[in-house]
Amino acid sequence: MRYLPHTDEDIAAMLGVIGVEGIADLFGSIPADCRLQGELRLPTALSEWELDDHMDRLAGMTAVSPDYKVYLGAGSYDHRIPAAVTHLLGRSEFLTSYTPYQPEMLQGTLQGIYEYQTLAARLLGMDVATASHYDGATALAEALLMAVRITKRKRVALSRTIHPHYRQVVRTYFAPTEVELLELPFLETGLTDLSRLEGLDGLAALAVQSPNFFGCIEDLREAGKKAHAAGALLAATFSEALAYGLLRSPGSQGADIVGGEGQSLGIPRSFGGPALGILASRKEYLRSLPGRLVGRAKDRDGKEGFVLTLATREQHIRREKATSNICSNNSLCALAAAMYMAFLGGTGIRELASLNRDKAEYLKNALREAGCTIPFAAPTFNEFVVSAPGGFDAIHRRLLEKRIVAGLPLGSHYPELAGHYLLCVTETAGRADLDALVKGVRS
Amino acid sequence: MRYLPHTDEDIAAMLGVIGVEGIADLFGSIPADCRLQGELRLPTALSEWELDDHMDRLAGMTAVSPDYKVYLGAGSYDHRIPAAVTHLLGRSEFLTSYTPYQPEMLQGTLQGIYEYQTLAARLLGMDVATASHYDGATALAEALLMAVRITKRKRVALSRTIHPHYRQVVRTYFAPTEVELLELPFLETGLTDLSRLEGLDGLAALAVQSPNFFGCIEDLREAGKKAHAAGALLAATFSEALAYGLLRSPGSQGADIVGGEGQSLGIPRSFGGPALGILASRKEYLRSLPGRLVGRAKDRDGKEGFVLTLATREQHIRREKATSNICSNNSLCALAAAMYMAFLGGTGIRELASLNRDKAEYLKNALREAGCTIPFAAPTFNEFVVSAPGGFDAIHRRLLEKRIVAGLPLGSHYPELAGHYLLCVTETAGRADLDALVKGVRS
Amino acid sequence: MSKALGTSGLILNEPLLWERGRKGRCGFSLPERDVPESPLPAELTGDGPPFPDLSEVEVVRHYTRLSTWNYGVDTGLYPLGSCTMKYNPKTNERQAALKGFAAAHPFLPPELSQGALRLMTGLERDLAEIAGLDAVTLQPAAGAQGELAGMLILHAYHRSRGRQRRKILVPDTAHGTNPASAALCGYAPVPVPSDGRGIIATETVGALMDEDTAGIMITNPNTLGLFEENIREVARIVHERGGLVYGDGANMNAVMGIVKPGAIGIDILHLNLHKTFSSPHGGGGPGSGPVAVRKELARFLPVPRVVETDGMYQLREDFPDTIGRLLAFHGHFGVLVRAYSYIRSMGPDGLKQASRLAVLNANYLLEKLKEVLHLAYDRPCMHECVFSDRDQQAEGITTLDVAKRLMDYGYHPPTIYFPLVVRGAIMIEPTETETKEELDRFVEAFRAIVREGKENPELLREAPVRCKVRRLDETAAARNPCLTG
Amino acid sequence: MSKALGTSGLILNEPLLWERGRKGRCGFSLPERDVPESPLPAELTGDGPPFPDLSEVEVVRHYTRLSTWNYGVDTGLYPLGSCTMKYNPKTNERQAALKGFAAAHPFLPPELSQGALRLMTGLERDLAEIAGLDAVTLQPAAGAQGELAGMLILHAYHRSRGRQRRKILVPDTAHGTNPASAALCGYAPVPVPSDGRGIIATETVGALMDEDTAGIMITNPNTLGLFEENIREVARIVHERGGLVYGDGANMNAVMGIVKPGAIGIDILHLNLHKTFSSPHGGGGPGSGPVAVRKELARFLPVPRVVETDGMYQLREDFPDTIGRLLAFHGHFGVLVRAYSYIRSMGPDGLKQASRLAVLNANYLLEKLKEVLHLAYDRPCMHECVFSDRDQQAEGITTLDVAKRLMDYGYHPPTIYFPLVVRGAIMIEPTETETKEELDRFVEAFRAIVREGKENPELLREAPVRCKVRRLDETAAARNPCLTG
Ligand SMILES: Cc1ncc(COP(=O)(O)O)c(C=O)c1O
Ligand SMILES: Cc1ncc(COP(=O)(O)O)c(C=O)c1O
Repeated sequence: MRYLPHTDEDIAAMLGVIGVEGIADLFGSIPADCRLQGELRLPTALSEWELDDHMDRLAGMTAVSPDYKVYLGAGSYDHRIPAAVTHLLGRSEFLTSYTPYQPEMLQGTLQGIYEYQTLAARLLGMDVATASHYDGATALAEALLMAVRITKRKRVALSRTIHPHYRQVVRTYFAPTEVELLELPFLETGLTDLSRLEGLDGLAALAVQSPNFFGCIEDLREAGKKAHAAGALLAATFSEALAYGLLRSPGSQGADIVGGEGQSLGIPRSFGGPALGILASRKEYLRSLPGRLVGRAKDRDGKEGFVLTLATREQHIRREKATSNICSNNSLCALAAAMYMAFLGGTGIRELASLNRDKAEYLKNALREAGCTIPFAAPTFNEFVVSAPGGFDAIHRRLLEKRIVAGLPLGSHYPELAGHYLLCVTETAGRADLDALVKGVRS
Repeated sequence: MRYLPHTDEDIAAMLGVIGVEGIADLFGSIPADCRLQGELRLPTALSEWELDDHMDRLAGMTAVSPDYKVYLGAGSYDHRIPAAVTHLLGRSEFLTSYTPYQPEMLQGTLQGIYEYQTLAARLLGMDVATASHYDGATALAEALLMAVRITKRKRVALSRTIHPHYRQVVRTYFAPTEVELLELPFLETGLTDLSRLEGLDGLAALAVQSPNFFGCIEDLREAGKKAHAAGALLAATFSEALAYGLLRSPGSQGADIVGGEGQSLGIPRSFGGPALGILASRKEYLRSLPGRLVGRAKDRDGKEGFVLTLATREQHIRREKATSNICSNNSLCALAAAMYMAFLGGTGIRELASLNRDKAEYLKNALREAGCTIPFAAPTFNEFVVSAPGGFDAIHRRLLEKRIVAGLPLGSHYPELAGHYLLCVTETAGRADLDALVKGVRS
Repeated sequence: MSKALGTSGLILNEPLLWERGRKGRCGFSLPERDVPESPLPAELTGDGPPFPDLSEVEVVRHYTRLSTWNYGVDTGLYPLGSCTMKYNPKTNERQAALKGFAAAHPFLPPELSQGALRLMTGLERDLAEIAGLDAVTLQPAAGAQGELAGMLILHAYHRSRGRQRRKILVPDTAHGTNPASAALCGYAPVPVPSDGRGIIATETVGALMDEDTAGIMITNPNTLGLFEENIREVARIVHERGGLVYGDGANMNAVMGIVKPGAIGIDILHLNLHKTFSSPHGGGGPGSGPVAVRKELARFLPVPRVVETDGMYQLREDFPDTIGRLLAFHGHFGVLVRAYSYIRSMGPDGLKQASRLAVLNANYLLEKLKEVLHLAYDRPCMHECVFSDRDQQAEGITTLDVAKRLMDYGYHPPTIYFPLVVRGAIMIEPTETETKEELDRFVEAFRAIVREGKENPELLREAPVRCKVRRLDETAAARNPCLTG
Repeated sequence: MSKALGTSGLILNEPLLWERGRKGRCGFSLPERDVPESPLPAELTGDGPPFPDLSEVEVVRHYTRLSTWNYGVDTGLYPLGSCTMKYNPKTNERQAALKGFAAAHPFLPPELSQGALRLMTGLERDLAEIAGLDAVTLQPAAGAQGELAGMLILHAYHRSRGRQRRKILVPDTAHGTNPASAALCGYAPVPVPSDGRGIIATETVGALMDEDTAGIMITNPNTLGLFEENIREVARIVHERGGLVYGDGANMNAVMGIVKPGAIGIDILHLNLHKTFSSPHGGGGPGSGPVAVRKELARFLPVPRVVETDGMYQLREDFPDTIGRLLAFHGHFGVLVRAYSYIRSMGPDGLKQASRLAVLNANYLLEKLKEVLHLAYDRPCMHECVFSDRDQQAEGITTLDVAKRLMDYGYHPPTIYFPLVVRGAIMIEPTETETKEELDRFVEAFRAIVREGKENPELLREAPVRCKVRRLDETAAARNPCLTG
C-alpha cells in the first residue's frame, strides 16, 4: 500500500529494537476478550484508478450545471469561485497543517485567519469575529448560548423567518438547557412581526435573520431597538453573506452578536458542507465568544507576529467551564473566505452583490408577468418566494422535466406556504437561462 | 481586467514621474507609419466563467475515456498519472519559475532536474542525460546531428521501423545539411533488416527504435555491433519509455547516443504535446550534447548545490557555434517524469511494464483467436500490428461505432501495410474492455 | 548529504492584506451584466464593506508567501499526539473536487442526488463495521460536535427512561472537549483518576458510578497511548447502574480491525475522520465527527438520516425521538468524500495494517527515545507515547523549550502539556505513514537537543531561531488582545 | 509592517531521491493484474532500472521541500529582461487540465477531435491578427524552434527561387538563439552593429545586405527595449535585394495592438506563447513558438496544418512545398490551450492595454532607477530597459554582485550580461502585471544595494546570504562536471 512505507526488513529491524517477536506482541495490553476475531467486513481495497472510476460514477449521479439549472439557495448558494482560490487553498502548507498551537511555525495560517477575522468583522460591521465556527446554524446557536451567558436570562425569541434548519439546530443545542425558545411570526410582507416582542420579559436575545429565509431584508435597526428596549441583545443571523456587499451591515444596525453562514464566500456547496460559521460580536462580549481567536503578538526581538489568544475561554484550558466545546473549527473555509473577499475587494463585492439582486429581481418580475404570484412585498436580495394560482407545484414538476430545479418547496417547513417555492438567482444565471425558466412557466 | 493592477491614479502618478502626458507618448519612438490604425479584430474578452463554459464545450468535443476506449499508442501513450504528480507539479515554485540561470534561488528546479538526469540515464543505461529536449522526434534529430558532428561523416542510416513522424522530423532538421539519409527496410518479423548496412561506408550513425513503431523489440546489440563495425555510432530511439522498465537498456546493448520520448512517464497525452525529449549519451560525447545540463557544485562554504553547467555548448554563450539552438526545453515535463519514476520506483516500474506487456499480449492472442492476423512474429511490448483477412478496416469502422478506437491505420505511412492497424494496450485497459473489443471484432 | 533537516532559507515578508492594494483594482472576474439595474431602497444599502481592492497577482502572491511560513504534513513529520497527523492522500482531494460532489446543492431532490446519498450510506456502513456498532450519523462537524451529539443521545436516553441524571464520569486523561461537551448538556463531569499504570481501575469506577451518573466518557486507547484494559468491567459496572458508555474514538487509529469498540462495551462512539481517516486538518478544520451507536440508541440519532428503500436513497427527518439537527445540512460532506476514498483505498487489510504500523512506529520511538527523555509510563504503548521534561528540570529546561528547539531542527513539535496527568508532557504520535528512517532522524534530533540542553541551555531557551519569528509573547498578546486590523 | 521583502525562515534540507527509500516500497497504485502473465524471452529483459523505491508520502515531501528552495512569479517580482515573466493566470491551468484536452490522443480521427482542432484554428487566427500576417503554424516547441522553422522557410524560399544564399544579417543585440538557428540552416550570421542609439541604422543594413544574404533576423522592439525605428527602410532594402525579413517576436509584449509586425515589413515572425501569452515557464519550459508568415510563404509552413472544410476541421499533410515536420505531433497543445485562454480572457482591448502598461511600467522603472544605476541608453524604452554596472566599477562591484544581492532583498535578479552590446548589462523587464508599489519597492532595493556597494561592498560580494546556498562555484562545476548521481 503506497501510504504505508514499511518494508519487511524495516519491520523486522524495528521489532528487533523493541525486543518483541511480532507486531501482534505490541497489542499485548489488549485483553483477549477485547480483540476482534476475524477481519473487518469491508469492501476490498481499490487501486487509485478503480477509485477514480467509482467516484466518477457516484459524482455523475447528482444534478449539477450545465446539465441542470438549479435555482436553489436556502442556505447554500451557487457563486463563482475563482480558480486562483482553489489553487491557493490547495497549497499543502495550508491544507495539511494542524491548528496553529505552535505559532512560530504556522504564521501563514495565523496571519491568514487574522485577516479573515478582520474582513469578516468589516463585512458585518462588528468589532471582532472568531477564527470560524462550523456553519451558520451552529454559529447562531452559539451566539444565543452566549447571549444567555451574558444576560443571565432564560428566554430567547427567534423569528420564524430564520432558516428552519437553523432554528432546529438552536433547539438541539438548547434542549438540555432551561432556556425557553419563543418564535415570532411573520407579517404579510414577509418580515418578522416584531410587535410580538412587546410585553415579553426576561428576554436574553432576539434572533433575526436578514436577508431572511424568504429572501426579504429585515429591519434590523427596528429589531435592535426593540431588543435593547427589552434589555435583550440583538443576535443577527444570515445565510447569504454576499448580501452584505450591498446591505447595511448588522453591526451598523445595532446587532450585538452575529452568527451566520459564510459559504457564499468562495466555498463550494459540496452537498451542504463543510461551510463556514461566521461568529462576530461587539468588543465588550469578546471574552464570552466561543472558539479560537487569532491576535497580534510580538516576538523576542519585537517583531510582529500572530498567535492564538484568549485561550482561557476554550475547552483545552478550561474544560467544562469553557465558553464552548468547539475544538476543530472550519479554518480552511475561513481562509477560503478571506481569499475570496480579497479577490473581490470592496469594489468588487458591491458590484457582485448588486448583480445578484438585479438578476433575482429580473426573474421575480418576469415570473410575476408570467402570472405567478410573489406573496411577500418586502424587498429581497437574491432569493424570493413565488407561488401561482393553484400553487407552483405543477410548474415545478414541469420544469424539473426540463432539467430546471425551480426552487425549494416551502410547505414542509411552513404549512401555510404549501405550494410556495423559494427561488434563488445568483450571478451564475444568465438572462437566457432565466428567460428559459419563464418560458417553461408559461408553457 | 484582473491581471492588470493599474488604477487611473497609479497611471497618472507614474506618468507624472516619467514626465509625459499620456501612455501614448511612451510610444513616440514608433514611427507613425508603423502604428496600427484601429484595433485588433479579435473576439471580445470573456469573463472567467464564460471562458470555463467555452472551454468545457471545446473539451467536450474530443473522444476520451470513459466514453471512448482508445487503443492508440504510436508515440503517445495512455498511462495512469498519480494525483500526487499533478499536485506537486502544480506547486507554483516549479510551475512559474524561469530557467535556473540564478542557481542560488532555484535549487528546487536544479536538484529536481539533476535527479531527472540521473533517473533518465539509469533508465536507459547511459552515462549522462540532458535536462530535456522537446520531444522524442527532435531528440532523435539532435542525436543524429550530434553523431554527424562527432564522426564528421555525412551519412545516416535510419530504420524504417522508426516512427514515421520521427523520420520526418529528422528529414526536416537535415534538409539544409549535406548529410545523406538512408532508410533500412524491415524484415517479415517486423524487425530492421540490418544486413543492409553491409557495404555502406562513411556512416555517421545508425538509428534504430526499440520497441519499434510496430511495437517489436529490436536487437539493439546486433545493431550496435553492426554500427560500430562500420565506424558509426548507434543512435537508439524509442517512443514508449516505459518499455525500459522491463527491457534491457539501450546503453547495456551498445547504444552511444539515445534520443527518445518520455511522455509515458507521467505526462498527459494532451493531443500530442508538450511531451518530453530524453537525450542521453556516453560520457565521451558529453561536450557534444545539445541543451542544458545540471551539475553538482559547491557554494562558498563548501555546501553542496546544483548549477546549470557546461554552458559553453549553448547558444547564449556560443551563439552560432553552439551545439544546438535550443533554449527553452521541456523542463517541467522532465520534472514530471522524475516524479513519476520516483513514485513508481525500480520495483514498481518493472511490474507496471510487465502488466503492459501482458495486457497487450492478452489482446494479441485473443485477436488471433478471433481470426485476425498478427503479421509480425517478433516479440512486442505494449503495441502490435494487426490485420485480418480482407484487412482490418471494416472491423475498425465497426468498432468505432461502438466507441472503440481500435488502433491506427498504417497504410498512409507504409503503403504495403494498408489494412493493417497498430494497436496499443496499456495498464488502463481492463480485461473486460479487451474482451468487449474482441467481441466487437467477432460480431 | 546527510545533514540536519532544518536550515535557513530565503522567505518573503508580506504585509497585511489591507496594507496592499489600491481602490478600484479587482482580482475577480465580474460576470457580464445582462439584466437591468434594480436598485434596493437607499435606506437598506450601505457603502459596501471596507475591503482592500487587489489585483489577482497581488492576492496570489500574498497567500503564496503566507503559505511558505507554514509547516504541513507534506513538509515533514508532524508528531502531534492525539492528532493523528498521517499523510493526506492527494487522490482524496481529486475526489472531493469532482463537480458532481463539490457543486451539489444540499436541497437537491433525492432522485437528483443519489450519488451523494449512496456515498454517505456506504460510509455509514463502513464506519459502523469499524466501530462494531449498528447505526451511524455522519452529521457532526468535528470530534467535539460528535461528543455533543453523543451527550445529547445520552441525555435523551435518560429522559426517555423517565429520569435525568446530573453527573458523568470523565477520566483525568480525557481531552478537554469531553468535559466541555458534557457540560453543554448540563452534566457535571466527575473526574476519574487514572491509576499508576495510566489507566482507569475498575474499582475507581465502581466507587464513583451511581444512580445520578449518566455514564462515562472514555477514550480508548487513552491519551497516554494506553489501552484501557478494564474497559469491559468498567462498562459492565456503568451499564449495571443504568449508565451508558461513551467512547471518544479520536484514537481509533491504534485499533482498526483489531478492536471493535462496540464489542467491548461502548454504546456510543465518535470517530474523527480528520485523524484516523486521513482527511487533512486544514490548519484547524474542517473536520468531521461521525457518531456510531448501538441499535437501541439509533432512534435518538440526529436528523436527517439517509434511508434506503428499494435501492433509492433519501434523507428523512421523521424520527420522533431524534435529538434533532446539528448542522444546517447533512454534515461535512466534502470531508466524508475524503474519508470514504481513504477507506476504499485501504480496504480492510490496509486499515488493519495501518493500525499495526502506527503502533509499531510508536513503540519504536518509545524504545529509542526513552534513552533520551523521561518516559512517563514505562510500558509498551499503542499509537502514541508520552514523555516529560523531568530530567531537564535540573538545567531549568522545560518542555516548551524542547518543543521550540525542535522547530529549528525542522520538526513540528509534539503535543505538549497534555495530557494533564503528566507534568510537562511531551506526547508523540508518529502515525503509520512515517518511515523508520524518519523516526531515527527524529530521535537523533531529540538526542542533540537534550545534549544542547546540558551544554548550552540558552540554545533551547532562545529557540526557535530559524522560523520567521522568534518566540512569541502569548501572555502579552492575551493581555491586550488585538484581533482585527 | 513595511519592512524589507527578503528575510530568513525555516526551510528543510532534503537528500537526493536515491538517498531515500527502501527496496520494496512503492508510491504508485499498481492496477490489478487481470490477465495471465506472458513473460518476454529472457534475453530481451533486464533487471529493471536501478531506481529507488519510495512511499507516496516520501515523494510528496521530497518535492514539496525542493519547491520551497525555488522562486516563481507567484513568489514575487521576476524582472528578467527578454523573458516577459508576467503573471500566469490560474484559470489557464484549469483549462489545460480538462480531460477532453489533457487525455486527447494526437492520432484521434478528426471527427473525434473537433474541439482541439477548433481551438487550434482559433488560436492561429488570433495570432495571425496580432502579427498582421496571413498564416500561422502552432507547431514549434519554443521560440528557438520557431526561429528554426523560420530559417527553414527562408531556406526553402530561396531554394524555390533557384538560388540558395549563404549569409544572414543578425543584429549584435540579437538573442543567442538567432545566430544558432540560422547556423542550423547553414547560414553564416553577419553581425549588424547597432548604432549609438541602440538600434540598427538603415545605412548599416544597406552596406551589408547583398545578393548572397538570405535576409535579416530582427527583434523589434530589440533586446535593449528599443523600437527599431528604421524597420520599414531596413525591410525595404532587404526585400529589394531579394531577402526576407525574419522577426523575432519574443518582445511582442510591448506592441500588441499597437504595431502589427506584418505591416512594417516582417515576412516571418515567431511568437513566444510562454512570454507574451502568459503560459508559465515551468522552470525552463515547455514553451511554444508559433510562426506567422505572409501569404506567399504559407506553402512552406510545416505540416500538419489544420484545415477547415465546411465547418469540419482536420490535420492535413499534403503540402508539397512544406519544410516538413518539426515535432512528432502538432505542437505543445497544452501550452496552446493556455495561450488561447489568455487571449480570450484579455480580448483585443485587454491585450493592447497589457502592452501599454508593460511599457508604462518599464519607463517608470527606467525613470526612477536611472538615478541609481547607469542607464545604457538614456531615452525612453519600450517594455524593458538596460542598465549597467559602470558606476559600480570604482568599488569593484559587478553586475553579478548586484544581482546576487537582490536575492537577499527578496527579488529574482534581472537578466544580466545580456545583451552583449552593453558591458555588465542589467536588463529589466517588469511586465504589466506588476503594481506601482512593487516597482517602488524594487527601486528602493536597488538604491539600498548601491548604497551598500559604496559603504560595505563585501555585502554584495558575499551575497546571497539568505538563500539555501551561498554563491555557487560554476567554474569548478564545469571543470569537473558531475551530471548524474
Ligand atoms: C482525544 C480527543 N478527543 C476529542 C477531540 C476533539 O476533536 P475535534 O477537534 O475534531 O473537535 C480531540 C482533538 O484533538 C482529541 O484529541
Ligand atoms: C529575444 C529572444 N528570442 C528568442 C528566444 C528563445 O526562445 P525560447 O527560449 O522559447 O526558445 C528568447 C528567449 O529567451 C528571447 O529572449
